Amino acid sequence: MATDATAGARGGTPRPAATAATGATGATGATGATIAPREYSPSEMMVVTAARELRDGEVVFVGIGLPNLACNLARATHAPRLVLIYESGAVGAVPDRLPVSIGDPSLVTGARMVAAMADVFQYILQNGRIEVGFLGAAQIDRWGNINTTVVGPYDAPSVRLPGSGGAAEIATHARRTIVVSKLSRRAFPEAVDFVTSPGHAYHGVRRAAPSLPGGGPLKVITDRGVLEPDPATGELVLTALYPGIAAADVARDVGWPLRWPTPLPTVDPPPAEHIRLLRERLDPDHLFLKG
Amino acid sequence: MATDATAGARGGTPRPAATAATGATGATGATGATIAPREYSPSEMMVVTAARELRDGEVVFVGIGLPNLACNLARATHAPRLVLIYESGAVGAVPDRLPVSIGDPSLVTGARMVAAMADVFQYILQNGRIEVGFLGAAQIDRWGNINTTVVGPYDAPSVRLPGSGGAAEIATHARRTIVVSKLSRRAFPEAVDFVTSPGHAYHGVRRAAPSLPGGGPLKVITDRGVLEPDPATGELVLTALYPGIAAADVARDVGWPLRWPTPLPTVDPPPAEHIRLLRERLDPDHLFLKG
Amino acid sequence: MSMRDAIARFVHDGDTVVIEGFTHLISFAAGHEIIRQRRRDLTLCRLTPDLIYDQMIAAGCARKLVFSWAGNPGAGSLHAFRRAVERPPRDTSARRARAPAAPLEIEEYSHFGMVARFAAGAARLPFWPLRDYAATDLPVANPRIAAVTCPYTGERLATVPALNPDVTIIHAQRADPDGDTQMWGLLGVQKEAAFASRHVVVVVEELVDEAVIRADPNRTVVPGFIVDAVVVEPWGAHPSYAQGYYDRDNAFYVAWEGISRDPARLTDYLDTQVYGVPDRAAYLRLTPGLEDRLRAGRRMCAGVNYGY
Amino acid sequence: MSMRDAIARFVHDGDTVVIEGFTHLISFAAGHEIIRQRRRDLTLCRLTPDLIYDQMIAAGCARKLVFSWAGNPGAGSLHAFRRAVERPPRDTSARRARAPAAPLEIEEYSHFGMVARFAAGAARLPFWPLRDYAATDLPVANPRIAAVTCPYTGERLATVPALNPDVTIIHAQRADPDGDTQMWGLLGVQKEAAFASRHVVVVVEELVDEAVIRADPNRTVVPGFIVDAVVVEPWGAHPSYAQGYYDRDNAFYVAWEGISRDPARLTDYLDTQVYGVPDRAAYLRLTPGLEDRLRAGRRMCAGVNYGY
Repeated sequence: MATDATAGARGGTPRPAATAATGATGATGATGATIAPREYSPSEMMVVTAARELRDGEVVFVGIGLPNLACNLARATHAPRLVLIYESGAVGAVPDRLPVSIGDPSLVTGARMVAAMADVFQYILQNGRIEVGFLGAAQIDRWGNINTTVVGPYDAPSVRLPGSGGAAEIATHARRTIVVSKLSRRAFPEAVDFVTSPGHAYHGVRRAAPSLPGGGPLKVITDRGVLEPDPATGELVLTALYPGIAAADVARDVGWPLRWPTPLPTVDPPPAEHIRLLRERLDPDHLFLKG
Repeated sequence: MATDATAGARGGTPRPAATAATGATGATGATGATIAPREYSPSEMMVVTAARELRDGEVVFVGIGLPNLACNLARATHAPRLVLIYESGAVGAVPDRLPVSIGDPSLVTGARMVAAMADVFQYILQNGRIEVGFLGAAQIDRWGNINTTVVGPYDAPSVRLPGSGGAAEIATHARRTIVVSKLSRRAFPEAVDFVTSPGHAYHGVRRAAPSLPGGGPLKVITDRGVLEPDPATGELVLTALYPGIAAADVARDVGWPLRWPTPLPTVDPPPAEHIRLLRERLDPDHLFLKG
Repeated sequence: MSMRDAIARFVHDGDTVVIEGFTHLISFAAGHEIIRQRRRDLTLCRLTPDLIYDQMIAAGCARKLVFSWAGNPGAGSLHAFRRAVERPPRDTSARRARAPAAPLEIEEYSHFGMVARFAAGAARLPFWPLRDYAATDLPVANPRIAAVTCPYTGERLATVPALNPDVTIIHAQRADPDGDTQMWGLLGVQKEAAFASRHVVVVVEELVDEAVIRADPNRTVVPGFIVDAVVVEPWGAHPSYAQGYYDRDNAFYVAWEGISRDPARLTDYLDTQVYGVPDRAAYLRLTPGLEDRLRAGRRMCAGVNYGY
Repeated sequence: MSMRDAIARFVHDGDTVVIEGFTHLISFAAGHEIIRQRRRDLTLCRLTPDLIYDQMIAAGCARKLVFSWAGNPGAGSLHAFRRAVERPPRDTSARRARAPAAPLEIEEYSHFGMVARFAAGAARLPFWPLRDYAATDLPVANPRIAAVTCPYTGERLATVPALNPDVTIIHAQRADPDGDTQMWGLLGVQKEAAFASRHVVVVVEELVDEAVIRADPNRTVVPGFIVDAVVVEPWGAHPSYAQGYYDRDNAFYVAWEGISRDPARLTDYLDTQVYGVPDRAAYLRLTPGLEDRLRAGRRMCAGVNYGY
């Protein structure tokens, strides 16, 4: 039960070392030298870290921005047979420009299939065919619940966010959901203002099939390190740091007493070749890799 | 209630003269001379009578055989803008040969649309978009219930018929269902062995929306005359005779005490031009107009 | 039928109106004409309200918005929408300044929920079941999200109610005079929205002969027998796009962030580009070079054989 | 993959097997290979059992049939099926003579019911709601037809349970090596059956380069990521047909009435045309002139522009 975990102090009772982000694909090495922190940006590190989560041949539900870049980086390196599906219905897109929306025409030209949205949500997503779903988050809380709906009360919000789109469905059905979000106290509160997409515990009750068949947000990739749910409790704990970052740098911007195992693994820095790919081929105008 | 009607004796208490078959479209006249009974077959008369039920522009769910010929005759005469839909998904077909199955490729070449069957049944038929549905019947009973499933008990039938196909849905949802069936004691029992497609009363309960939104079998076109449900009771009564036929000729082959109004209208004989169209253009090999 | 006549005839004050198209094929021409004809108290439904509903909200057409993702895809916010629903705390003067002309009621789902509402409407079922919304706050915010119990497994499944609009307006690449409509590229929920609707208006880039439709019947998405009017309006989807005809005007979507954030600029936009023109042809003339900038390149596919 | 290998790998004794295709694109090649490999105790599901399941029933492959219309379209009856289920009264000798090798269990729906079962399976829902079966005997004959109450209107609606086959086999005009499958003409319920299934085997007239598929992505009905095997088997649907490739062999459908009515002739047919040949190529060689008689004429449609 989630209540077991709330007593855990910062840095105490580390979760058993689950697969750290570095363990996923062994993306480093093959392409040679890695580079020092000052030679890549936090956004680039997020993209490289997200790309390492993808295995060749997987079916990925992807959005625009950093997740799209992560998928394209994975396709250009260790996962050439990744199948990208956009909620707009484009399957197996090979855009010849960087799409600025998930409905961009470049996602259709040369795609493998265009599925109607009724089929995307019923026959692909709800059917359990999506292995990895990417989500952004205006807020993500201690239990992995995601808010993209409102800041403040629902009926009188101080900031009205776009809402769910397909996010609730992705967090419900994808076998693994990967959240990509920069750290800040506002973005990582103890509890979100509104649960748009389900995390690992809701009002103290752990997620479970059949109503929540997917794995939920199993990785939260930030600009300083990676958070994962404690398998015992569902609480997000810090499981890996980027090079040059200390755990306290992460904990400072997280709204709950963050825990981590000792020793805490460090994510391999990006291979120089991956950074070159991102800058020269995948986002040459730095549309998404600004910070 | 249906039980009110069972007391009615043959020929007694005629139903108020609803639209007789001849009143539907005024198909005669415009094209000139009609012809004598010996110059057309019972099947031809059935086709001509069924064609008169169709109004220009209507959306018709049609099968193979006599209904298909009736639709094509209507299109060639008073209803050029009839929209034909086959349960196979072909919409607006213009076959250049007489299709022998509702899945014939000639129904696709040059059609307006091919709809997947999930769309045919959900978005077209259940949606209430079908104005007229045609059905055949191995058996049709006093209350318009149709059997195309079994002769004898369901678990040990003496004759196993094909089953519903889309018939149950047509009789449920089409605004008007037209049954085309030759008279015989076997085909017109007091009660069918199995209710495949709903009529106007089931175990004494009259059909009603929302579970049965369509009109049900509102015309039963036989080789000797036309039966229609008594609006008060749902019982099929004889409402029109073909030229040269007596009411007793119909009643003899119907398994319940058949009733009819006095005077009983006679259906106009087919215009010579319609018979010519059927024989020379619509079924030149007499594939369906044998008897 | 002209767009003016189609809107006059099929869109009335108080109606539930759907202009569908997911990023692709959004009929801005219809939205602008609705604004020009000053329709009021509309219930506007769309998965993504997009710029077109932001404009219609700003113009005072909407009483209620039914939606699942209200952003400016790839560019920012829909600020007219946000002004209509946000209530900044502790700053009553700002709150008053931000209050919309008329309050906007909202009814919110996820994309799947909206898709399912249209599917139920198209199938004339009162509800649609989906496995969704467990452990989220959406059913709290929207009590129309309910549940049924599966008669086989006992599982509780979420439901959404059918959506049956008064009118659905869709843009497509081509149709014949009978309304048989073909589209390609992203298909969104147009088919479901059209079948769910009491009336359907199709706006097309090209009116084609029936023979063009009949040559490739699998390409037909909406059959003519459910279509009430065909409006021929080339470039009628701009700044949205029509695959094979013109590209999305991403620059305008980016510019909307600044325009919609500033009520004065938004009013100026409506005055110039909507109220200030009588129709779409005049709208296009306001921006010389637009067609040349966005006209689609050529990526023809081969045909297939329908013979037997 | 060869048909032999695909059937060996994906069809096992006791499996629930679907060969779909409504009149069009029925994979007789797969059915014949299942007969040759002497699979037993299969639960065979199809809207229309058609000749192929009549043959499989006659060959003893089937334990159970799940269906909605069991006839020989346009020509008569499926007599092997009828012999397996009919019980003529008062004539026990005839009854014994007509009894099948193994008793055949049946589970019966209407077309809509079968479509809905596949749709539920494809959507991974345990049931599908439909407005059907009121005042009919079908729910009496088949207790798996149940009901739910709409949470909004209180209306009772019929339900059918999801159908999730072990394997679905579909025939299509073309696919690429990854299994992205395109078909045109009548589409039946192939998409739903494929998505509902644990395994999917696609049999095609032509294997094409990925570029052919990618040139017209709206034509793709089944994506490669749900396909387990692609079998290239030209004329694999005969005596069914493939739009644009060959016509339906109506003469054979008519002849089946006589063949299937007579158990001896049926046995002879299986011995000669199924067991007597190793594969589809050999089957075709048994009937010289078949291809010339049925090869499709040319009715090419034009392509469309996917540029932007």
